[in-house]
Amino acid sequence: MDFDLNEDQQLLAKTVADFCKTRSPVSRFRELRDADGRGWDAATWQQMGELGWLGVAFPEDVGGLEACFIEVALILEQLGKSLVPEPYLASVVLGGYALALAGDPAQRERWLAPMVEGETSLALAWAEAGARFDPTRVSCTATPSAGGFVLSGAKRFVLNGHAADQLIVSAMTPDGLALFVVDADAPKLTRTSLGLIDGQRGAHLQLEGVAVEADRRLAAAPAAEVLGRVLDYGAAGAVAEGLGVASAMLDLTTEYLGTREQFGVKIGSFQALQHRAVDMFIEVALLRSMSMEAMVRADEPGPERSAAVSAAKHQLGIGGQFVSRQSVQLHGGIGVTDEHDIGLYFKRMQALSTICGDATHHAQRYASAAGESVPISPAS
Amino acid sequence: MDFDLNEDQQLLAKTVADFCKTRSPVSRFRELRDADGRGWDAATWQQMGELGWLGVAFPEDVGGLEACFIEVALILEQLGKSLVPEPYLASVVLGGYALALAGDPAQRERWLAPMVEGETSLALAWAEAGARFDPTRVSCTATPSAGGFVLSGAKRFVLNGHAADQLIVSAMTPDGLALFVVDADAPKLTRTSLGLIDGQRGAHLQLEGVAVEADRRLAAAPAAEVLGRVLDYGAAGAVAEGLGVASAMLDLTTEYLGTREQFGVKIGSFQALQHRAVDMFIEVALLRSMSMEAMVRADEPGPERSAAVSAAKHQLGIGGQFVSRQSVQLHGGIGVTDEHDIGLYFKRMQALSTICGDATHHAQRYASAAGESVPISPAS
Amino acid sequence: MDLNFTSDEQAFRAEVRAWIHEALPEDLAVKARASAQFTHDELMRWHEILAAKGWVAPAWPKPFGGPGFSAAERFIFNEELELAGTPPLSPFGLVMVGPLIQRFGTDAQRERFLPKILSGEEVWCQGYSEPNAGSDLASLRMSAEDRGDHFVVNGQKTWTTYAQYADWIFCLVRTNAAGKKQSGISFLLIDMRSKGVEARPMLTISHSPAFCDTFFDNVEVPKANLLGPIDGGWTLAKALLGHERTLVGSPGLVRRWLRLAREIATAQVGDDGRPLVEDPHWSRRFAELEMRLRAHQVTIYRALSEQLKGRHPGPETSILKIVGTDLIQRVGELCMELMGHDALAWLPEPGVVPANEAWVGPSFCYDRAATIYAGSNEIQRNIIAKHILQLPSA
Amino acid sequence: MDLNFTSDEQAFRAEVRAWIHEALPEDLAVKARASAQFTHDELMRWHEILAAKGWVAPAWPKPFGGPGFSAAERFIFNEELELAGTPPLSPFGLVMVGPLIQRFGTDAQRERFLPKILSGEEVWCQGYSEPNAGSDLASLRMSAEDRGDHFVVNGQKTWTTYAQYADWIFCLVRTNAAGKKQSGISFLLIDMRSKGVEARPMLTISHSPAFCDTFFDNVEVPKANLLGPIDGGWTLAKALLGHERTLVGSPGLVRRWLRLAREIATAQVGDDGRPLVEDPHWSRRFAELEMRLRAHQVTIYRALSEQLKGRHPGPETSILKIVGTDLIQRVGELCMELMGHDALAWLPEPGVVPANEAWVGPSFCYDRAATIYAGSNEIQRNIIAKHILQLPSA
Repeated sequence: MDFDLNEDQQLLAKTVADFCKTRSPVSRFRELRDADGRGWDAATWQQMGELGWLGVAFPEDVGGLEACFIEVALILEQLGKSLVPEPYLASVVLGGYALALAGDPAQRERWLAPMVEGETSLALAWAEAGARFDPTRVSCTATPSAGGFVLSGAKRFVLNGHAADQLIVSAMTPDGLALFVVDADAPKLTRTSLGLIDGQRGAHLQLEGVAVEADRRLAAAPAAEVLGRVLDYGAAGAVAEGLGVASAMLDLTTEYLGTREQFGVKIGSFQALQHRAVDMFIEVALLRSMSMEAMVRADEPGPERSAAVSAAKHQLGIGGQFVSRQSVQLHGGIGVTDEHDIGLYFKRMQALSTICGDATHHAQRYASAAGESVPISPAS
Repeated sequence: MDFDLNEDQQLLAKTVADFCKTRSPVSRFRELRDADGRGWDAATWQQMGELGWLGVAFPEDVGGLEACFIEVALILEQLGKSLVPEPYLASVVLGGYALALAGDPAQRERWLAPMVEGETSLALAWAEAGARFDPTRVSCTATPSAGGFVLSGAKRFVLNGHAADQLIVSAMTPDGLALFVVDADAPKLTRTSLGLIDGQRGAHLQLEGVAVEADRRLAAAPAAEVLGRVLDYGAAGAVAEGLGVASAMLDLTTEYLGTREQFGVKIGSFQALQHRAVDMFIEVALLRSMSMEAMVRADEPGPERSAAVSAAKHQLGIGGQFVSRQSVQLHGGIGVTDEHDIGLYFKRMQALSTICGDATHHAQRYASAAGESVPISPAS
Repeated sequence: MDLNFTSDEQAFRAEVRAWIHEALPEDLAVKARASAQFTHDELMRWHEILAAKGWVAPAWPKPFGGPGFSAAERFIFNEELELAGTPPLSPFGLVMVGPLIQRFGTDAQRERFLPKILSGEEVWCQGYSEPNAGSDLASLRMSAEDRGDHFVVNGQKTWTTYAQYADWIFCLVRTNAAGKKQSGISFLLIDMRSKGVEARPMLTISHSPAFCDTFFDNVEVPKANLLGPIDGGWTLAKALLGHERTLVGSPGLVRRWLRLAREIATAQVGDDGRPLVEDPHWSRRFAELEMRLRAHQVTIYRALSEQLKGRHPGPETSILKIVGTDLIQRVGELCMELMGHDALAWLPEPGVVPANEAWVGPSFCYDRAATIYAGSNEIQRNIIAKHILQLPSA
Repeated sequence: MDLNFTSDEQAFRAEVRAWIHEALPEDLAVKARASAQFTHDELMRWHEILAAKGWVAPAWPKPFGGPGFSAAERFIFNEELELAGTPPLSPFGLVMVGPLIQRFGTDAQRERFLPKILSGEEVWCQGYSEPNAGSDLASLRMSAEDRGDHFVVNGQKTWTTYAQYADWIFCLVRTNAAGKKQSGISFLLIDMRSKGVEARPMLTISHSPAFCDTFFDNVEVPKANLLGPIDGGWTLAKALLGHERTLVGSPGLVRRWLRLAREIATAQVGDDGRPLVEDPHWSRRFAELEMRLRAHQVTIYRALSEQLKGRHPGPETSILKIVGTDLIQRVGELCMELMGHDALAWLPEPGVVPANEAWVGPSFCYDRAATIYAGSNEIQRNIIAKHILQLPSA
């Protein structure tokens, strides 16, 4: 029973925190959001690659550091604290793990290695209309053709889909679900860039007979299983980033309570607001516990993983949202302006609680797994 | 749109309130509870009969005053305020309405009239094991025999079942559900007297071939429909009594907050406790609104009635329970002793929120009626 | 007791509903169905239509140009507007300063200001809060110095909603720094085109330019623009605050949002492929909100019943702002949840999400303000604790 | 990071579990399965069994008679007891005053008191709260007057849990009325059989005689019974309060109640005739509570991990009392709801309701105290606001 990070992990967390503080405060996100470009910065992305962050959990043969998901989560927590806009969750966690788990060595070399270096970015196109959060209800089709497949259908809300160099697309083949790597500039692929609620961007995809070669099918492991694992990584990643968001909001709020005056006194001296702040503190503490369990269990193969991830994502959707909404409330009028950062965090929290399944989805998953679920204590 | 009581109703409410204050404060309930008898007092019951309260909504031919359910609810609210132990809800609302709705003139004359006078008391035996809150899932059987029926089966948690002179029992005949009037001392009927959570009493019934004459079957209206209406009266009655309980708890609590000192000041000056008290005040106000709607709609035949009653009973189970639990909490240590009255109210609230269907039952009923439900405004 | 409207009142409701259906231009009706946010121009178009019908100021007495509605009719009229989702008219002239001018103004002020409020020719905004006087309104600092026939005004107002579109602003200003802080406040009417007035729009969390910071730099205001007595503005302010509070408890908005939520739940399918509306979890969620709304609505009808008898609504109506704004937020949260991935969209192009979902995100964000403005719900609880529950002061 | 216990620790858990299964007398095991309330005699029977095994004081150092468990083993041991539902031993000697005597007592005090706490020969109770010193403990008034070789004690203690069964009581008393109210308090050990001591039992809301009011009328207490320095009792009190707080956050109890809730939900059928446990509404309710419990449990493991490294648990562990007691109440409420009509029963005769439901009502009532005792959850929030969030004082 040891919750301590090892020294390398502590150093990593500190390095990322310092980077975010000096190189990517919230103001940078705000500027990029308002600049009407793609919303993030290629040079910063490359720097992240040079620092080893984009491949921290991937094998050496693609330039990775062979650490585990814990390191990924530690990075995401720090990125969440200052709303760093680069597509770490979309490209490293969703796109990257899909390639790492389902790609053969040549495929990983071809598409994962450049992303790890920060040369390219990835996206995972799994969500479809009418499929809610189930990645196996796929209407996109992949019809075998000479030398490959032809993909047809639509994908929605592809995070970083507007900017990614490669899109990993799920589609139904005659022999079941499969994953394909599609270049962003592939003919007959239409990307509609979307503004998202959190000020980041994504895309809807329309595939109208996109031809892909056979070697673009990722088949080193069954696609449905890979998607299940990748979406659990995504959910655990969203929790880690959301933990950063929630703890930043708690800090901003307690600071505000300690400085803002009304009726001649600091508003943080009002007991009702104090107790609200304590309730926020409680939810952040429980979110941290759940995030820690999820980041450790994320690499496990079985039901221990999905139970821990669902419990964590549920706590993000309930506890994290409570923190977020109360933060805005306790900021009063300034909290509902665009110019105060608290609203930016509020919106990121809203997005993160949807990404890879909301609280209702994960509560239902947890409920239907009851009995299988193995809590952390063997004493269940 | 007029929520005012008429003058007679105002006078009635005041009369009952005065009676409770002077003749039946909470201490009387406590004495009767601890006396190990049947828990209520025949002389007081008779007095209620003389005052006209037991027949307030029943026709003149049984000695009633021909008012409506509003008057019944007004009486119950006051009885709830000082935990009057006489079985008004059990005998007048459940037993009395069953007879009034399903009995022919002779049957009402025989069994309802004496109750209206306060000579006897009634009980409704509808609940069975394995039937939750559905009065139509009945395992008790009524087998036709020479001159009548033979009843077999078991009934549970019959309110006032330990003391009633007549029990109105639901049972399944070859031609469907029916109601029978069974004397308390009928052969082959076993009554097991039960202590209930609120310090009142009830009974389980065991019917092992109880013979009843044909004229003990109540058949002036279909039994299932009558039971549906009677349980709605019961639910609306529980809400009215629960409103009395909740408002008494709110009063006790604000009084306590205004007198109890800790840390050198009145604890009611602590803002967190003030806001809690306001939240209690809100729930009581909404409960009052719902109780008013339910008491007006209770006499209506259609879905307007059941929607209003379910919404009210749900508010009792959620809002009323919130008030009850927070009252105990705000009383601190003294709140969890038997010697303080707040705990007696707490337990009555717990019982009332179960009687005639709990919050979950009524939420499901409301949900399944959605679309049919006609809110008070025609603007839905 | 009678919980129904009279048949006359029901006929009036039918008339209003039919008229709105007729009179609301099709492009605005489309936006209304999607609960979209309207532009200032759209509001003013609807203002003119209502004004032409004589219904733009339902609460004004007939002599001032009101339609002569009874209290019940006013209530029904407003409820129908909310249910139809018509553009919400700017309340600052029609609902706030107009009635104050009627009550506290001179004849000259009435003649000068009221007709142009009715016609929409002059749009008003409100200058109350200051950067350090929000919940604690009475500690405001914007000053009006007496210079004989005029005041010279200096200071800053914040949260001046839609000041960028306003012709006039009514302000609480400090005319006397001595004594209790409430007692040196006056109520001034200021022409937004006066020299030295600047309104700087500020984006809200929903990206609409609803608020301004409004600056006053040596602005000259004629004494004729003082409403009510000098140093007596707090009385006017209190009259307004009470009014604002009953406004926000109105359930028509919640009911309309719930209707939208049901539409969304019918179109969205769950993980099991069935429409969400058929899932017991969601139908239970709907039932809970609908029952809460029902309790809120009956409480409002209780207040209305008091009003119809010419009595002051009882203390329980003080809860309406808290309950109503809580409901607005809960139904917005429900819509966001129901939308699944679609909740990620922000001001999407047509076709990205179903049309009725397009405005949910911004409204959800904007409605965080509901529990903050017009006296935050924390302030409301303070007031109830003190004045109704009479709990001891700290 | 490693979220698992070592294989040695897991072996220890298995050993403890097997031993409990073996050692708990059958009549107590029956009550444990029904989460029944145990009598004092039953507690003492279990005390003796544990004492004979050498496991009655898991946290005591070996020299004082403890079993020499590691911190992890202590944790596992307590968790297993909670999960098995064994009679909860009186904590006042074993957990509270025992360790204080070890830390602050003289050798004579240690020899006099510790062995009899271990053996169960002397039962203790706690005299802290007074009628006007509950949450505000330091304002206590019970006085101990110095008479040379002894004190004369006068006053009243309240909430003296199970004082009617106790041989000894430890009390906070005022020995000095001057100065700060915390600084004149001493910690006295008083023989309950002393002349002038009277414990009057008081029924709880669950009808168990758990509390007493305990009166002291010119009680003579030898100076040898002063624990720690004169006027220095507040330090001892604070040491205890911190301890009490971690006690109540323990999740084994919640887990056992949730297990009971599942049993009830399997036996009870819904309006549709199916077992409640198959109804999505209830399985969702279970999932929500189980996930909350999981978050609570992991937070406790985080505190344990700190402890295992010899560090003080971080500030976040201050939330455990709030979260744990909230969970206890929520799972009790769930059980009551699941029981339907059976929730109306109170201390029923056998057969009236299923055996595993018989004790739910009284426990549900009794557990209302969980958020009140040991520093109410409101006081806990005050402490966190001040000491951890460092919010300004009023």
